[in-house]
Amino acid sequence: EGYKIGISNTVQGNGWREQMVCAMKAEALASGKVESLNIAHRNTDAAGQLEDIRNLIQAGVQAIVVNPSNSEGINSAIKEATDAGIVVVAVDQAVTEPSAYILSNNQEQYAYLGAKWLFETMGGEGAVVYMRGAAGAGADNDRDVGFKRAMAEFPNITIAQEVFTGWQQDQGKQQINDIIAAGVPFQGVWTSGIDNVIVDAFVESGAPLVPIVGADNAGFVGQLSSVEGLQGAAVTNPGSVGGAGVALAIQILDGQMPAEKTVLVDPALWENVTEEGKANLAAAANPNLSPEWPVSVSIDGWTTYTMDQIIACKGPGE
Amino acid sequence: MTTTTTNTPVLARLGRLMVDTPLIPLTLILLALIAVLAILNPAILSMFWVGNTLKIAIPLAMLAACQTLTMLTGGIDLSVGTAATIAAYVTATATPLIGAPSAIGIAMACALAIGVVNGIGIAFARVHPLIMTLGTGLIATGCLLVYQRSVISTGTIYPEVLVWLGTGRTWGLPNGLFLFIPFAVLILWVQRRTGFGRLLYAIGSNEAAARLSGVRVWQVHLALYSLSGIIAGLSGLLYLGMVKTASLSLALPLDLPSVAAAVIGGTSIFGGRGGYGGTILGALILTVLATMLTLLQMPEGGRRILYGAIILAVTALYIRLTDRS
Amino acid sequence: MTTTTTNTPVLARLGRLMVDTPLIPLTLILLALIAVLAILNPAILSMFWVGNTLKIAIPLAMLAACQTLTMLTGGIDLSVGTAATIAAYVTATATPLIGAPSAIGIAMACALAIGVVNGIGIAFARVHPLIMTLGTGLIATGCLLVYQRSVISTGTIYPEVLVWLGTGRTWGLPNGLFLFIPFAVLILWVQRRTGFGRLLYAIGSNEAAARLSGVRVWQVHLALYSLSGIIAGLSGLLYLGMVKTASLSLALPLDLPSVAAAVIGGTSIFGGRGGYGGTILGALILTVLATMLTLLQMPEGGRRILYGAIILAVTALYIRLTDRS
Amino acid sequence: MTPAPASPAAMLDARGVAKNFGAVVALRDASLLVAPGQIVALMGANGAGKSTFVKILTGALKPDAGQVRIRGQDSTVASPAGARRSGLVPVYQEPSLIPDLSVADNLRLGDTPVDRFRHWVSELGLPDLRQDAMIRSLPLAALRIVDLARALAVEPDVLLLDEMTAALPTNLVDRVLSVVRAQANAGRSVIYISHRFTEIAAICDRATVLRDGLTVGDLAIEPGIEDRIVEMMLGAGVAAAAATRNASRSSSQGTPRLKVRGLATGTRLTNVSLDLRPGEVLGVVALEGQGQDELFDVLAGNRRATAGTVEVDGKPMTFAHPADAIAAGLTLVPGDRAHALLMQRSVRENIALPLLARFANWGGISMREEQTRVGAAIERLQIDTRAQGEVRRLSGGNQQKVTIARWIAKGVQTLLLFDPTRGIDIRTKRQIYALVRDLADQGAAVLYYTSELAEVRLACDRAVVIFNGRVVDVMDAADADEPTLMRAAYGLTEKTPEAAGAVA
Ligand SMILES: Nc1ncnc2c1ncn2[C@@H]1O[C@H](COP(=O)(O)OP(=O)(O)OP(=O)(O)O)[C@@H](O)[C@H]1O
Ligand SMILES: Nc1ncnc2c1ncn2[C@@H]1O[C@H](COP(=O)(O)OP(=O)(O)OP(=O)(O)O)[C@@H](O)[C@H]1O
Ligand SMILES: [Mg+2]
Ligand SMILES: [Mg+2]
Repeated sequence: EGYKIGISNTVQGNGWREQMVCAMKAEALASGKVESLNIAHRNTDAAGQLEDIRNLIQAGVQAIVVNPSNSEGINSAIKEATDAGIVVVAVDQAVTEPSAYILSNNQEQYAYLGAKWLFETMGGEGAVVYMRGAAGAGADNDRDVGFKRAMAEFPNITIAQEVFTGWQQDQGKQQINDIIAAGVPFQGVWTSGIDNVIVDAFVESGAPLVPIVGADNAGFVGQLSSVEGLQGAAVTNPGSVGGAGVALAIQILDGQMPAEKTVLVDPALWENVTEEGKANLAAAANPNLSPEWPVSVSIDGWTTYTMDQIIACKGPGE
Repeated sequence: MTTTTTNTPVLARLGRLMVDTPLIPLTLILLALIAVLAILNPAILSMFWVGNTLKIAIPLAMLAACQTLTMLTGGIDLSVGTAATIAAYVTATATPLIGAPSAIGIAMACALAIGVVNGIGIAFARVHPLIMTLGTGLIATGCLLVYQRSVISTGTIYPEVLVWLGTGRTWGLPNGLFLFIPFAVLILWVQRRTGFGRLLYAIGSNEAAARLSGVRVWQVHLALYSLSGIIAGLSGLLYLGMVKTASLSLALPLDLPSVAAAVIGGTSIFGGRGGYGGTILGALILTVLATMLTLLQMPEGGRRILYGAIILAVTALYIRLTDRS
Repeated sequence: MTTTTTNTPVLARLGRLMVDTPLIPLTLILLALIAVLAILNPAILSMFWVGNTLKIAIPLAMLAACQTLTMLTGGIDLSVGTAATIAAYVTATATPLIGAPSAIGIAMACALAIGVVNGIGIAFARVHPLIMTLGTGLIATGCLLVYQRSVISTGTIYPEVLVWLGTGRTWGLPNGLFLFIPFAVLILWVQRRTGFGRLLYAIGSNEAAARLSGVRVWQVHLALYSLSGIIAGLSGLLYLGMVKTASLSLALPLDLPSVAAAVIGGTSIFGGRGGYGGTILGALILTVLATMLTLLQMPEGGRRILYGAIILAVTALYIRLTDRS
Repeated sequence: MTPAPASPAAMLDARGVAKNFGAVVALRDASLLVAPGQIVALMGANGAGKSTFVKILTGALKPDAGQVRIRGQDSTVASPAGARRSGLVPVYQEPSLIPDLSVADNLRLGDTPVDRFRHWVSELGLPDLRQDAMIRSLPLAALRIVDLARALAVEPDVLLLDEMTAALPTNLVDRVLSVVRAQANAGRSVIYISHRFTEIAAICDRATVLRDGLTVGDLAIEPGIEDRIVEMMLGAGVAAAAATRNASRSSSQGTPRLKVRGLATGTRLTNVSLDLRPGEVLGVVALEGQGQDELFDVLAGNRRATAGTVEVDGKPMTFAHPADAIAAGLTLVPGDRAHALLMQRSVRENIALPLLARFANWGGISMREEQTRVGAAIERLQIDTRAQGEVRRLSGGNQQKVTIARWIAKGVQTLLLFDPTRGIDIRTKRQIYALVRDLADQGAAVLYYTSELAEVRLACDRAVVIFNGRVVDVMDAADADEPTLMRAAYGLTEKTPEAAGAVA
């Protein structure tokens, strides 16, 4: 007789989110304490997520792990759930409803860490191409705060070009191609996770490589060790926070309350300049993963599943 | 007897020129945009930039061929983005399992299947193309999601020929032209010099009249939407080689621009008028426009405003110049 | 002399019935869906469920009114989702600064402005409504992004009256009906019993003839798209009260379903035929369908496949039954 | 030309009106003078500019030059609504009713007084027209009557009728003529356009003749004036080419090309039998709505028969699609050319359309061969190709010729002509009679429905008369004078079905 846990996610068909869901399933399976997962996994907005959460409440789950589409939009449903005694854990992004637990990647730190490394590698001066995510998205706003904090520490760094990739690979590639073709001078590129296509664009166009900071997506991590002359760094943004969220929910159901309602997972940075960084990269690289999956498939201290379990992407009873 | 003054206003004369040779004003618009670009950043006009622009415009121009052909009959095909995405995704994920040739074969079969279903719904069930293609697009996306769950861990490989076509260059120009130039010549020939092409115009201008002349309209619809599916699949393969990412939404963002390219190129959404020559120019205009907005350092909001405004302005100008009287 | 056999096939007779009273078959389809639901889960048919379904269907039905009215003239309005989103976003973010009444006023003015721009482009520049409304939608989204950057820190408040309308219940039924019932009556009256309504049919059915009868088509287009903007704004406010979230993409996912609701309800995308009664049923059918797919615990892929397939099947069935003259 | 004398009594006085459509000069210098109580015929060959003139007078088109005075006042009529306020009400050549609205809603749209409309509709011969009937369900003739009644109900000072009668059967034409005459007698003015001299002679007071956009004459209607008008319309020399009556030589032996027995469909066509032989032109005469539309539709594969048989060259056939009929050699020129033409495509594409219809012909087109064939057809029908880029820019008569030319280019075996001279000027009519005769001489068979009874003797060998969905009489063209045809068309001389069926 295990727990019955509900999952709600509102973006589908994106490697990062797929990994998140697989991590949730794998963690539920690996913990051995979960009887069934009830997964609402579709492309929708706050309104649809409200409906999904209410359906989960009706289905009688004991905990809900949710990647909120929006920081306020689903508060009413979360309140209904916690009022009914259900444990709610928001992963990846925060919600403002105080009764929910939050376990998320520290997006501000993510941007700060990468930008700082980039600016240092550039020698503290020069122009940088700043390739953001989707305009208006919460994570993008948080990352912008971190990026600007790093900028403030390096007064001689300027922004050569600021663009929104919309987290779309093709759009990002077209933009960097335009920038290269236009002859805008720049000495570094910071991208919000659209990374391997950027490296591709440099290689294909024959333009001289500059330092590039991206996320720990499998494709980019591979490039960091294989592309000749590329200096770069991958900042971890594990989709496996989903697994951590499930682990947190199980802990709470087991009666172990965390000290804080909000737990931030801090990112790590793996660069390919120092030996230590190279070793980190080599350890993380995994040719079995889809290039869009983050390679950091687990989070120390939280997740307990094996690599094979997350790749298999099977939950309890599947 | 009064003499009619024969000095017609300049605008009207320009209009007549455009009706006769619609490619001229489009070329002028394109050159004007390039001139603006050159003023903004004189360094830009390099061979590299030209090749790059062509490369980006090719998949768009190919998808816009689907819109041009279907719009000639008064239809539209909003499932092309999905068909292209499916072809790309299936190729990338099936290649590790069964090798590139078979994977490409299966991918093209999927794209064709979408076209055939569209054709059947439009030809026999007489569902409006807008609804039909949106519906099959939805269904096909669903199938892709189901498929994706089953291949999640197989990894992806991009067949070399596609990568060569998508990213390689020869004498500074993208290899994609080796696919696109024969393709464009073929489409132009089909549209202007074949019975099938004529029938597209005929159905778009008066379906009842075409029927009375002995045209079996369903045959044309079935062939047309199947062709559209094949073209979309092909564009998807090329796009895969270009972007080297198998995402579930790869070519979806091209759906609306492909319609816009055809409309800007002078093809009427009501059917019966237009052609692929204009569409190619339309695709180039949109691509150059996107570059320009990137270079202008616009924030995202301003970009969208300008992009929308320029598309509307070009369309309105074109209508104004060609449609008076 | 042979006697013509008068026993027409059942399907044809049913067809004639449907042409005369198109609401009957739609009601039957709706009841059939509810019956399927009841079989899947007998517990579901509660007053609560009815109220909930109505509540979800209302914003969709309101946006579908925009599609119905514009489709009667052979047009379409794909900017309604954007207009609704902007109205909602502006209301939520401006209320803390200037109070609810002024905020709502400004929000409705924005929605109206989108409609007026659509109207001008369609009436004077003669841009096709599909292109025009997509274009203004893009521009308006851009403006919203610019606006969002400037109000980022003021926080959001949802005016109480909207929350009451959006989430409250009276005798088990959603308060939204207090807005929707007068609205629906008004639209039905406009469409059937006013000169303006008749002009919509006239323009959709034969614009040239309408012009020759002295109708100033531009006036109708201008009024129509402005009205459509206002309705969209109103739906956005209601939706805001329902969802209590000011997101930048709040009502965008309703764009295509609103078209689907009108089409399923029997309004022709070619203009001249249909009406709002059918659209309301179409919106209910779509809502019940969505509930059903959720209850079935379908994975997302399966959901989309079923959703698309059912919409196409209903449309094709309806065409088959009504169009065989 | 001599300017018309300025007359203070003139109701309408238009001078020096000019209009260009791009390179096409529709009107060069057109003038027209109408006094109160007068009916003025506006005459001219196809493409002379009559319709354009009417559209300018009623504000549907803007002239490039010219001056229009109404009741002696300078006036600029800017829109159809403005024209109506000035008392000018047109009935355009294309029905201007909204197909998806009922009759009553169409009336409301134009603020037409309903009572007077009802009065006029029954006066014009359609007393049982339902106000809630959808326009799209009404036949073309009824639409013309509704159009006219709508105009009359406004009680206009000047009524402009552009080929109002071209699609009407004879009985309705008579009603229209007497109503129009009565209007003039009540002091109103009428501008009347028609290609039929009998109508002009019956009711008009004067005729203004247009040639190539130029007013070339203004004369009083009197007996014997016809030849002068024709000469003015066409230019000297052409008028002399009178129609040559063909010798009737229908052969009754051999297999008929087309053998129809007991054909029925819908409610109108109940039982038609007829034989059509190679080399024969068989006229079909019927009042409005007697089943002739359905007969032609069934034979062209555009509609299915519910009873009866069709044999082509002795082989029984059923047609599920027009393509089947065309494959069997049956080709239709429909009554409504809007159903036949690709209005926004070129003359060439319109004529070549049937050549490309079959799947086997979807491949490359041999442009040279197409040009030869199309050119020959254009030549044969003398189509005015000044505006050939888009068929919609041709005058009505020239559009009609395109619908026939298409089948000439394809080659005909059996031609189904439904009122092919609708709206065609006198010269072209004669050309078409000659053409039909030529085709028959070369072995084609022609079924020729006409709403203009006089045509039977000019174009046909035999005629069948249809009434109430069945053949009620068959006669030799030589015997088919108008009174005889009229009586038969009303069913007054009905032979027993067997007798009629057997001889047909
Ligand atoms: N919209 C247009 N664009 C171009 N040319 C036109 C247009 N309308 C009419 N024309 C041309 O103007 C000339 C006169 O046309 P109009 O219809 O007035 O002739 P008409 O005397 O009424 O002829 P018909 O008896 O055949 O109807 C024709 O040559 C026609 O091709
Ligand atoms: N689409 C149509 N198909 C068949 N008949 C039509 C059609 N439209 C109008 N008619 C009828 O044919 C007549 C002739 O129309 P047309 O356009 O030829 O007029 P016109 O231009 O004044 O004359 P003409 O063609 O002799 O120059 C009109 O009076 C009308 O009743
Ligand atoms: Mg005319
Ligand atoms: Mg004419």
